[in-house]
Amino acid sequence: MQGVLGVFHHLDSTVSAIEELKKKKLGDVTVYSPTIRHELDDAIAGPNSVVRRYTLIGGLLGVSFGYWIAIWSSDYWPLVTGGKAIASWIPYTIIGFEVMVLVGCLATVAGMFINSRIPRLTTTVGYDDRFSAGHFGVFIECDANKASQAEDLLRHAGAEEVRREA
Amino acid sequence: MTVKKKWTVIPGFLALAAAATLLSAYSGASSSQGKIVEQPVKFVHAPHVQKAGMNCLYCHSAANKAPDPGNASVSTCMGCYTLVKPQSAEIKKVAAFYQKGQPIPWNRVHKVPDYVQFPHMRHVNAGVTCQTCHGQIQNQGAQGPDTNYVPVQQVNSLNMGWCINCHVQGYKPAEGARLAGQKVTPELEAMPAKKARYDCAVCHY
Amino acid sequence: MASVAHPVREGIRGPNIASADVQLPAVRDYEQVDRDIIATLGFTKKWFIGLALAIVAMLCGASAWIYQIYWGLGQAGYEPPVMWGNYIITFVFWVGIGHAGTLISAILYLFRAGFRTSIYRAAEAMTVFAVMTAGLFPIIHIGRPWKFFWLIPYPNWRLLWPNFKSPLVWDVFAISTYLTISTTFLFIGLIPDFAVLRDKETNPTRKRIYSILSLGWRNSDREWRHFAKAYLFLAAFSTPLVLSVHSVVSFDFAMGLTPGWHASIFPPYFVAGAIFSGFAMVWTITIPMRKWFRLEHYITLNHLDATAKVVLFTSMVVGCAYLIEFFIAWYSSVRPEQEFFWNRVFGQWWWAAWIMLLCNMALPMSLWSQKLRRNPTWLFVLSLFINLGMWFERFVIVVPSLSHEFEPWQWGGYTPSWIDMAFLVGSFGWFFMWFLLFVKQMPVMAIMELKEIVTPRFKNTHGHGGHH
Amino acid sequence: MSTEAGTGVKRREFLKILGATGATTAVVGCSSEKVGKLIPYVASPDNTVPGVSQYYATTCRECAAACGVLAEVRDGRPIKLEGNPEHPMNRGAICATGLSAVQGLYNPDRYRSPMVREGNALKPTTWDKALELLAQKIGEAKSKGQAGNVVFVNQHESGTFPGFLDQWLSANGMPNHLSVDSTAPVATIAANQKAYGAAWPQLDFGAAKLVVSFGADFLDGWGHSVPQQLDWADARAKITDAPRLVYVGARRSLTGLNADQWIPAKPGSEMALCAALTGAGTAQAASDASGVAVGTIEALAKAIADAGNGVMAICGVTGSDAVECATMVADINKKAGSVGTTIKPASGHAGYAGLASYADLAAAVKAMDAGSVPLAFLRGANPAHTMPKSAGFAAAFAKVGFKVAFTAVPDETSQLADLILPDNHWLESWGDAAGANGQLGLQQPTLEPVFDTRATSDVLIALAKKDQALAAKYNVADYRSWYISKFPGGGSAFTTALTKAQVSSGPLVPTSGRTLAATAMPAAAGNGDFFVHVFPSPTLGDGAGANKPWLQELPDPVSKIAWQSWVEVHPSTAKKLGIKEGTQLTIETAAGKVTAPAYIYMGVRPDTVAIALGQGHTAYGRFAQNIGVNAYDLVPAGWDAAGGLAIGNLKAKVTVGTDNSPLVTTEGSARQHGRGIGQAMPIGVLLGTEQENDEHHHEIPGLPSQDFKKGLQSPVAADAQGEFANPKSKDTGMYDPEHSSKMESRRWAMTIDLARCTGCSACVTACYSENNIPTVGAPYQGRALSPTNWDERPGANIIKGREMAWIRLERYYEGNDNTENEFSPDFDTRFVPMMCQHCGNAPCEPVCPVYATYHSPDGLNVQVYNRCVGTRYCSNNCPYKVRYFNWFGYGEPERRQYAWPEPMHWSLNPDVTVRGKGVMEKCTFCVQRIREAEHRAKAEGREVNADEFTTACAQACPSRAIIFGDAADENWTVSKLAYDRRAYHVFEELNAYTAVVYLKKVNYPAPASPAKA
Repeated sequence: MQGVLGVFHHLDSTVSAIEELKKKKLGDVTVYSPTIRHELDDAIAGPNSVVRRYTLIGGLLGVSFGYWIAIWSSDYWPLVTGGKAIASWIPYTIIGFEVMVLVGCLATVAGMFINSRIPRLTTTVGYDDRFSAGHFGVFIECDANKASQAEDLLRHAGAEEVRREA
Repeated sequence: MTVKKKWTVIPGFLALAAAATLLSAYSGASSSQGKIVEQPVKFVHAPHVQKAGMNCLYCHSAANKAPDPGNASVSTCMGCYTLVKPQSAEIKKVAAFYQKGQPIPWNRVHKVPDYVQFPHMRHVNAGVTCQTCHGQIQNQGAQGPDTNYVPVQQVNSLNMGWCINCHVQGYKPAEGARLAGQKVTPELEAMPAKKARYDCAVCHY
Repeated sequence: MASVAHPVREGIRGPNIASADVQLPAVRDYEQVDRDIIATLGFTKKWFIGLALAIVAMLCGASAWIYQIYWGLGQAGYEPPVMWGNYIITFVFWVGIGHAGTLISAILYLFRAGFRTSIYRAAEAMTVFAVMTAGLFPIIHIGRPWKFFWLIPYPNWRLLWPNFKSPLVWDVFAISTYLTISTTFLFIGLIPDFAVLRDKETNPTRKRIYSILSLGWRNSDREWRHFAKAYLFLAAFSTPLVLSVHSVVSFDFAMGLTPGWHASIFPPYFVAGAIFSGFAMVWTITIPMRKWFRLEHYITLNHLDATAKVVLFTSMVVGCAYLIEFFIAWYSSVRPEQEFFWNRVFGQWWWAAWIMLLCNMALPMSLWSQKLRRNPTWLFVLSLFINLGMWFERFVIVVPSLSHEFEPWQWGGYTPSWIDMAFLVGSFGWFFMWFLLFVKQMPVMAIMELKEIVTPRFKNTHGHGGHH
Repeated sequence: MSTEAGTGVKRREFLKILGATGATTAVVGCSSEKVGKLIPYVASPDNTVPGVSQYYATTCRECAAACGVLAEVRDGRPIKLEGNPEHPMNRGAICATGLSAVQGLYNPDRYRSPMVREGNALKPTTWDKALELLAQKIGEAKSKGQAGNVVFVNQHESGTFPGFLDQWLSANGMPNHLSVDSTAPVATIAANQKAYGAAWPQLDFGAAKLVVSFGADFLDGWGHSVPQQLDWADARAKITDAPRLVYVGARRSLTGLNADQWIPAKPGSEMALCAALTGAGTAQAASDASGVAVGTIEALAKAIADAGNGVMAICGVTGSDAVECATMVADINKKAGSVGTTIKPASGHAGYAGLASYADLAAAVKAMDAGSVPLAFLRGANPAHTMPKSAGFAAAFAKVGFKVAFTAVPDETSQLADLILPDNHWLESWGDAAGANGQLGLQQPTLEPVFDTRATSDVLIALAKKDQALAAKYNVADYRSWYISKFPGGGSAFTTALTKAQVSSGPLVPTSGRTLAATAMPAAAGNGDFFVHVFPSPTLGDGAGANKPWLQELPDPVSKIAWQSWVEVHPSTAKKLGIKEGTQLTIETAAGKVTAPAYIYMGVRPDTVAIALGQGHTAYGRFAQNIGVNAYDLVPAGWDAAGGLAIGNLKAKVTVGTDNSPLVTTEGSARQHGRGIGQAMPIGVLLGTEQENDEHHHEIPGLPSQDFKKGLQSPVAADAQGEFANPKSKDTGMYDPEHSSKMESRRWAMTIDLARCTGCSACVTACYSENNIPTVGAPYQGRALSPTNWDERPGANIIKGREMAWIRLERYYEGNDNTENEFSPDFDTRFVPMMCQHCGNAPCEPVCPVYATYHSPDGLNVQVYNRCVGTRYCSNNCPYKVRYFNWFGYGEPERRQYAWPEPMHWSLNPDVTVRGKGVMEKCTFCVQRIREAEHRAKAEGREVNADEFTTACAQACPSRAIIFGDAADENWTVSKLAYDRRAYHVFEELNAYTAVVYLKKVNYPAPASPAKA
């Protein structure tokens, strides 16, 4: 995977670089930032995260399993306690709820991991230690011939440093 | 990419471990199924049952009237063995006990925990064959005490699930007869499974 | 001619992780955040001594446990009919502590309370360790701890399952879920910070460890996008979870017909109490921490002031609950109930009840004064009183109720034994052992979230007045 | 495995033991001919079945009553005693003392072999050596011509043995033996002899209208408790024309608490009262002497007059004038003409025949002191403990040439002996005892001797054989063959008689008569501003019971104190002295002083302090050692005209100690706080002459109703409420009435009639015996106060409220709320036996996380020990507080708290799991008996018959207050009683639909209230 990486020190210049690149359509853009900034979100205008679907499905699975295990096991060996219903759904709601939360959360985490492709051992190409500190990064995935164009653009936008990644 | 795979196996391991735990828990790994105990006298059931055609109740006389089946007294043994091959090594041992007026210290093979009340007579009188729980005891020591002798062993797990299964699903007379090596008549086959109580306080108190 | 985002449009696009209503004027830029936080990590002599003490305390609890398992629960101070004692009291105490963390990280997050940013990491860690501590006590307290797993539904050869109608089984589910989720929540928040440490770390071993923990995080836009969403849903799940967990704990009592327990007010009453005690413990931890780690400009007096208001509020909720209990007892005209509540304040255990009322109702009223709300020393002292008071609240709920039940012939007393005390000490040792280990290995504040409320660099600052 | 619940002791461990000792090998198959000799009550030995109980009829020798008992023998060893239902006297009932006999049999401290003194210590020896030594000593005594000075002191017993013994003694030229019983009411016996010509006439409560008891505690120790209690309870159960009881005495004993009126007369003033009642004196004089209002005395006189020949006046007074007093009391009966109606000399009890008085014993001691006694025998009796210090027994005994003890357990006296020839326990020996109506109770061994002991009778025969002169006379194998040779009808008749252990005959050899007469020797009355009332403990007697943990653990029926001595002080006195419960009080009389914690009791006169005998042993085994004080130390050596020890009417100084020791009591609050646990109904209401005083309306919160009764129709109360568990659930399993097991058709239930219950607590001990309940009060069973230091106070666990009694007797007081300030004798006592109520809607069940407790289809609230993890939530949620937790490994031999030190664990019931540490336990309605009955029915191909079996408590109950059965089947008695007008549920408002129905106590107006006069 090859492309061009621009390292920025200023938020606004990063934003303008991204908007430029989107106009030019030089290739997939990856933006690195030490934290979340809406300015960047706006500029990237990426698709909505699909993690919520994982959450929904996980939650539904959880709640149904919770109720099921409680009711099934009560009827499996019926024992009356305190003259209460052998399978009494009201208290079992608590089980259902807790299991829903449990499975729902774990599914959410799974969704996040899968979609953001972690865990991974290497930070792969185009990453720079400074991005976790104070700098922003813009990486364009493109071949050699488009590269120079990208470099100019990044420099013009105010990148402190521009380099090719091979 | 290969690196990524390396990380994804970890959940796999966890899943395996969990499965193993559940399996062992479910299989009743804690039971003493298959236990074999050496006995002070190399007793052989087969000759008594098959050759001599003795009924189980001849020695385990209380099996049909008491919780505890009881065991033949030495005098009962000697009743026959003063006449029948008194020279055999094992019989000599029995005789020795008889002289000393001591009981034979049999080692217990089938043992349910002390918090389990197991009334033999209820089972025997309900027609459950001895073999249903004790395995094909009638064949034990078929070749006598000297040739490839195997002492009495615990054939079934005797754990709670095993008991309950029969109490709930019911005891099939045909099945019991087959184990006992009896003729399985169509009537037997026709018989419905005999269900029993499975309330906790039937066995635990 | 570069266009920048306009603050007015933020609302549409959903929240930042933290909104910026509590500013950190003393923090200039991203790099400073990294420097300050990483500065807290290095080991010190003081720290080693603290850890050693904690471990000693923990061991005294551990040995007490071995002793008790060998001889039986009789070694503890139980005095029938008081069948529950120190262990359950301490259990509820720690579960309560465990509530502030998730409240701060989840509920305040949904409420966009900015003051959470600086304290939530420490609070969340506290939660995890408090629940780890609490989780031990139900096992310690049962007669045959080695059979504890029977409360967990798993297929077994006995064909037996737990009784899902029993509040104790609800506990098992609530506590284990809560522990799992709060741990996950803590870890997810830590991932980007681990990335920071990974990139800053020079020692190869530590670098290796951090890079494993950071799961290869690289601050890319796609990662941030899913991160934000996942964080939002985790918060959304944790919020009802927090409320449910202490409600379930309160069911242990409310479901019983013991006078003093059998009350529908218990769930809200317990939740409020939990938050109350949790925030107190947050003070107990963060106030020394901000001093020793020189983090005064991160946890500012504004932060303390804000938390103080929460404490004041919950204190009033709890106090209200106390009074309502007495009203209901009178109103019910059930004699055992009435006699019991009379006994609670004027009987055998009057002193416990009054300690509770003093520490949880009276002292916190001092927080009406802004002067005191902004006085760290006072808050620290107060937090100790509240911790004490909340332990006694649980004492007052558990012991007097059981000792004064329906059957007068079986009325009795209760005196904890040396074993009980060993366990109490041990629980603190266990808790602080983990917390001390935490503060020196992991950032005690969310670096990534602090950066959110720190202004980034702009080339041309027009339209960004007021940031500096 | 032994960490598992319920496996503290392996249920079948005794197999091993017996295999080892070979005591009896029946259990492993070979029937030993010793066992073969036994004559079974139910089955004959040739069809002995392993694991099935056999019942051997024998006769209880724990007191002079000699009740018929059945020893439940399992696999060759007795595990429990039960009353013999076919015995005319106790009719199947048995008392706590009788039940505890097995703990005497299996007592770990018993002498395990003969012992001989070497220097200061007693060393084990062999029987041959021991007998040789004794024969030689006897020879010496004879040769020196001192045989006439030999003393033989025997614990009083009736029957053939005393005669046999005297024959043996005279054959050896020795004087008759002294048959002593320190608790026997000697004065009364003497007076009865004179007045009625019978030592102990039958007391026919059924015929009585008014019973006036002058300190005669006929329910707790005076005479023959069990038969008297049976008659009393039956008479009172007539409700409408039940006999009324007036109790006269300085302390309200258990009998007093059962009385309708208590007249608290000063100690020693009973004479004056009787005088007034018989007309020999004026009411005024009596009033002055006794401190009882003239009006009351007159009212009593009138009540007696009204009762006509329905009067029964009985006397248990002790003191130097006891005989005169008892005679006067007899005059009351004579005057009323009630002799023959309420007092029946014709059908008297022969148990006291040949009784020697204290004076006789004192004379013997004198002789010893003079050094003229070459040889002294002691058997059972323990004068070193039961004689006042001032009698100087120990010193005198030391001067005896050679001291022989046939005693089976080490006690203060046998410790002083030179030779110990341990006797068999009565469950190990042959014998008989005289009963009522010329009946002779037979006694047979129920197992091989546990230790290397021999029956004294056999020893005497063996000794005789060593003497040429006597050999011919005693030409028999042993006592048994001697006995059969004398038995009318011989061996075969004997064999048949044994099946019932009853034969109408006198002792086979007449007991040498003895007249109870002496010149009264008044004791030094002493001075001080308090009277001290010393009384035999209802549970421990004079101390003989103190080495049996069951009796130590059984709370005193009145004070509810166990494992301790206490001093009873009236609340107003306590206020004056400024003391709390537990404050150490020192009582000092002319004879000596004792110190014990105070128990504040409104049933004792303000000018009197009371203390029980029985404790204070210095050498009586691990369960009696160093517990409490010996109240005999307070008693000066003086006696009445019958020679009985005068322990009444003593003056004492009381000094308040500084320290305070907690009472070992099972009592929480003695007041019901209006919670309607023990409810009562005035007789007037039952008769309709009086409006319902709606006591329970204000007692029970919530409206009282009989709604609970439909809860008794079916096992699961939810049924009763018409909403069976879960309609949607396909499988309701065994709760389905259609289920093949038909378990759902039963509802085991119980009724407890508080009008019958006297609070004697026999049910409690019966439960201990049946259900392997551990005793937890022994000094070695405490907890650690620090890693190194254990709490070794007696009853340490009970101070912590950790007693395990599945059934407990609650004793609540009603009335007398101002008792700290003014003394009033009028208060009502409610005895409530409280055990698991087996609720239809049990609060304990749903809170258990593992279904260790749940509701069985036949209506039991089941506790599954091996499933219990010990959360104790069930106990917290139980309104009746009847669940008990195993705080320690009471059932685990390797723990110091082990409750059955070898060989005591032989008495464990194999049908009941022994609980390990960390599990909850409670009353099971004797589920093992339910199952056993079902097994029996099944084997005989029938249903369980109505009233076919019952629980251990109901079986033992000497007042027949407890009835158990199937409430869903109208053929059972219980299902009728449950609908009695007096029926109620405890805490009915909690809607638990309990299976235990209480019948209200019936309150009668005071027979002699001045108003009526």
